[in-house]
Amino acid sequence: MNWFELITLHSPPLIVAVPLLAAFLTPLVSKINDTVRNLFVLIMLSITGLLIAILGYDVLTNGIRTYVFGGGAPLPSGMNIPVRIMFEVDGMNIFMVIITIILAIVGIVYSWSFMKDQDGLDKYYTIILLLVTSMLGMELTGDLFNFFVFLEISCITSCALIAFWVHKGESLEAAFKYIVISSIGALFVLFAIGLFYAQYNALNMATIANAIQFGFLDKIALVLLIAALAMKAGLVPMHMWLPDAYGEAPPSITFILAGATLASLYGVLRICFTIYGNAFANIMPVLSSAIIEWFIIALSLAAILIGVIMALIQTDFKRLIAYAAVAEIGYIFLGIGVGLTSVGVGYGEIALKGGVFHILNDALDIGLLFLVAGAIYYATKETSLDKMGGLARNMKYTTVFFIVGLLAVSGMPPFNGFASKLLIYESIYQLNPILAIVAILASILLLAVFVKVFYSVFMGPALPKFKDVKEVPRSMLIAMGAIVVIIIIFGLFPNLVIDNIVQPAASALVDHSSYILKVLPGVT
Amino acid sequence: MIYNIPFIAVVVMIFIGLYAVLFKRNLVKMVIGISIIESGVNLFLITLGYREGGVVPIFTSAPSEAVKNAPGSMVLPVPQALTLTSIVIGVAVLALMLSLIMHIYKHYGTLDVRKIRRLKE
Amino acid sequence: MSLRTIVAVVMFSVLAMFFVFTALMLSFGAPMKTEMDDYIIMHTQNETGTNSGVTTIVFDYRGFDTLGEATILFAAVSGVIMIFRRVKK
Amino acid sequence: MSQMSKIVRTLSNITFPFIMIFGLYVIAHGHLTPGGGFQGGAVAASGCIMLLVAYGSTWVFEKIKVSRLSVFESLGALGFIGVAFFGLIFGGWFFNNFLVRNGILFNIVPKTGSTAAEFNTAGVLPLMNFAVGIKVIAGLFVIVLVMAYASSLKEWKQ
Repeated sequence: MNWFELITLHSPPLIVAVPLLAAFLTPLVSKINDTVRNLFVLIMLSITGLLIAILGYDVLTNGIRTYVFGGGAPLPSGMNIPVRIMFEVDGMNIFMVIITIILAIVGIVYSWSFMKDQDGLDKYYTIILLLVTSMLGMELTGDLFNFFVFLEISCITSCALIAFWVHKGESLEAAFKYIVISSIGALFVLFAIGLFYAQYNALNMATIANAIQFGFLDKIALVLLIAALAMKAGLVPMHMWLPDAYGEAPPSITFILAGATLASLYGVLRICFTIYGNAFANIMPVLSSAIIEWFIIALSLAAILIGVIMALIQTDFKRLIAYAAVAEIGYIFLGIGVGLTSVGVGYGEIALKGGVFHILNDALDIGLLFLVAGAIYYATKETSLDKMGGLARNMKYTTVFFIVGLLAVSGMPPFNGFASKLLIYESIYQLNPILAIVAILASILLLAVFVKVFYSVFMGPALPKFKDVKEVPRSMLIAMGAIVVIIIIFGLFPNLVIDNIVQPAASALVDHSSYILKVLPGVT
Repeated sequence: MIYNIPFIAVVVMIFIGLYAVLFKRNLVKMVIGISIIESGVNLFLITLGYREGGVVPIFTSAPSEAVKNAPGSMVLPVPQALTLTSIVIGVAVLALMLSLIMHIYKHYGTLDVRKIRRLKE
Repeated sequence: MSLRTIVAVVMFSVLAMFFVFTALMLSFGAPMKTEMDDYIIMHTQNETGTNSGVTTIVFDYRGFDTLGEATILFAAVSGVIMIFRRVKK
Repeated sequence: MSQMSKIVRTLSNITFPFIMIFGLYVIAHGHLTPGGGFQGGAVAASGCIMLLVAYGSTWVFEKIKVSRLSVFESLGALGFIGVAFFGLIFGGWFFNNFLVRNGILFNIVPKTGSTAAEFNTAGVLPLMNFAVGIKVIAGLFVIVLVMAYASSLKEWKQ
């Protein structure tokens, strides 16, 4: 066994363990000085990125890979249930992990300049590393209780980071709201895990997916899990915390926090498609499955409309973008809901592909807008739209970045948002044309919202108080520029992304039986 | 029915906690509610692992009767481990929530939810 | 009665129904399946050399969970220290 | 918080060693009896917090640096993840129990069935217990210390 195979074999735990080790070391390293600490964090995250690349290459070429903690075969001899904790990595996990690491590295680079004058920075970087660890753990694990533990880590760390500006009452309030909602949600998840444990005596996802009977207790568990995770993902009836938290956190945090939201969304996907995949496909009567799917579609349309309409009336820059994020999450769920209605049928597959692709695009587009909002806050110390104007004269690069973000988020052609939204429109039009029209109109409204923002922030007469506003420092420009480059590449060559990472992710979601077979060989 | 009393206690605890979270206006009472829900869930996990007449799954000077009939004579160990994890998580969440409450009180001078709602919908 | 109260009451009663049914469907003292736990009880001594079944799970079979748990405590301590730091206004 | 009366301080002085010894006992015998790193750490931390209550947070805060305790916590966490990495290096898998049967320490495997308490068993578990114990003592103490000290400051009084 050469060293490359060895690294590939051990990469799943190392992807989680390396940032965790870095987080434990950061309080010690930051005693040296600030530059060393920043470089240390960046290098550790780059090592993680490298490991993810290695693992991703392996998974995309050789199929699903498992890792058993503590060693040995997945199943002890003579048993049908894995006893040890297991990581199980398929195309979907790889897809989510790639998104997370991009967000993390860019967020860290952005933080260098943005957070320079703040104090308490060693704890800030420690907690960011813990948040990244928790997201990676949630996205790689194959064990439900392990998923819950990482969910709680992400809940605590995001709450602490939202409250980073403790001198502002609003950020404390947002953090409290967030932690109340997400800790209750996490307790529901734990209760549901208890229900699974009581029935099947297993905590492994593949084992539960294989054994699931879809009895009454399973239905309760499904409702609790979906409610709790959709709450953390910010789907509409439970989206109230999202604008507060996104709006009040430091923008560099919001950027990474979007990744935590998407990790919860991944949890919803894994539960719907894998754990309950067998039940939805074989056991459940057609009528009640259609109810669930139409419920998801209705909720996602409501999310799109509420997000866009609330974004129209906001006056605070970051809250406005947060409502746009609510709408974008609606688009993701729209694709997934249409995909659920017709698993395997032509347009269902396209819709699922579009929904999965839109996860990536949502992270990049909304993230870019938050970074621009942060840059403007850095330069002017102002977030209210009414008090800004004429900034295009002083901040040329930021203006260009904002235009790119604006066009990408509203699904305009040469950018990546168009590629995924087109897939969603195309498939939903075959399901029901009216829904497609609503979705397209909402997207156009979103464009209108951001064009309004563009005029009020960047255009117009130069305000005297912004006369000596300068362009933001280089590290922030590099971070935003990197995202812009990725957006343009994805927009110009969408097939490159779709064929290489989106298609494996979507087919891994649909194909729940090979997920089960990898852990439990010989089960049909 | 009568044997299900532990589960009913779980449900009652979760209700009391949810009532406190949803209807109380005081932040500290909301936190107490979350703690009660958490204790209810922990009790649920522990209750799932009970086997009638079982002893602790520890072999250090265990009664010989229990060892002879193992594993049927010992309670299930996994829920106990899960509960241990969940308790520590609860402590961490509680610490963070209480420190947030201290800061909120410092800023607003009150703990009433209706008075501190500065964020608009 | 504000809108918030009505929504809260509805949510509360729906959840209440769920949990009551759950409580009535489970049976106390007789777990439905015990395969994994039986394996652990029978193999804790010769696989890990530990006498205590619970410690075996906490640190060996499910050691990674415990790492996450330690991480949570670490995160809470970091968070509390960060929140109570002295802020330059 | 200010100091409490002399009676309280004397009593807590007397009971403090016993609480600490009991906590350390629970940590050390985690693999033999009910208990372990978390439980013993919580007991020992409550002993420290008793001193905090008796002597007042201001006094304790001057004696013990929070940053030093926080370093201890980091070290505990590092020890724990370090043992896991040693499992990867020596045992071939992350979190492998590499000491059991063929290590130098804690390598005895007890007979199956009811046995006496043999301390030298269980592989890496006692090491992890100690690491977690240090971590929990430092962590819980820091949380309570910081909160108590902050609430005793003047700027917090209305």
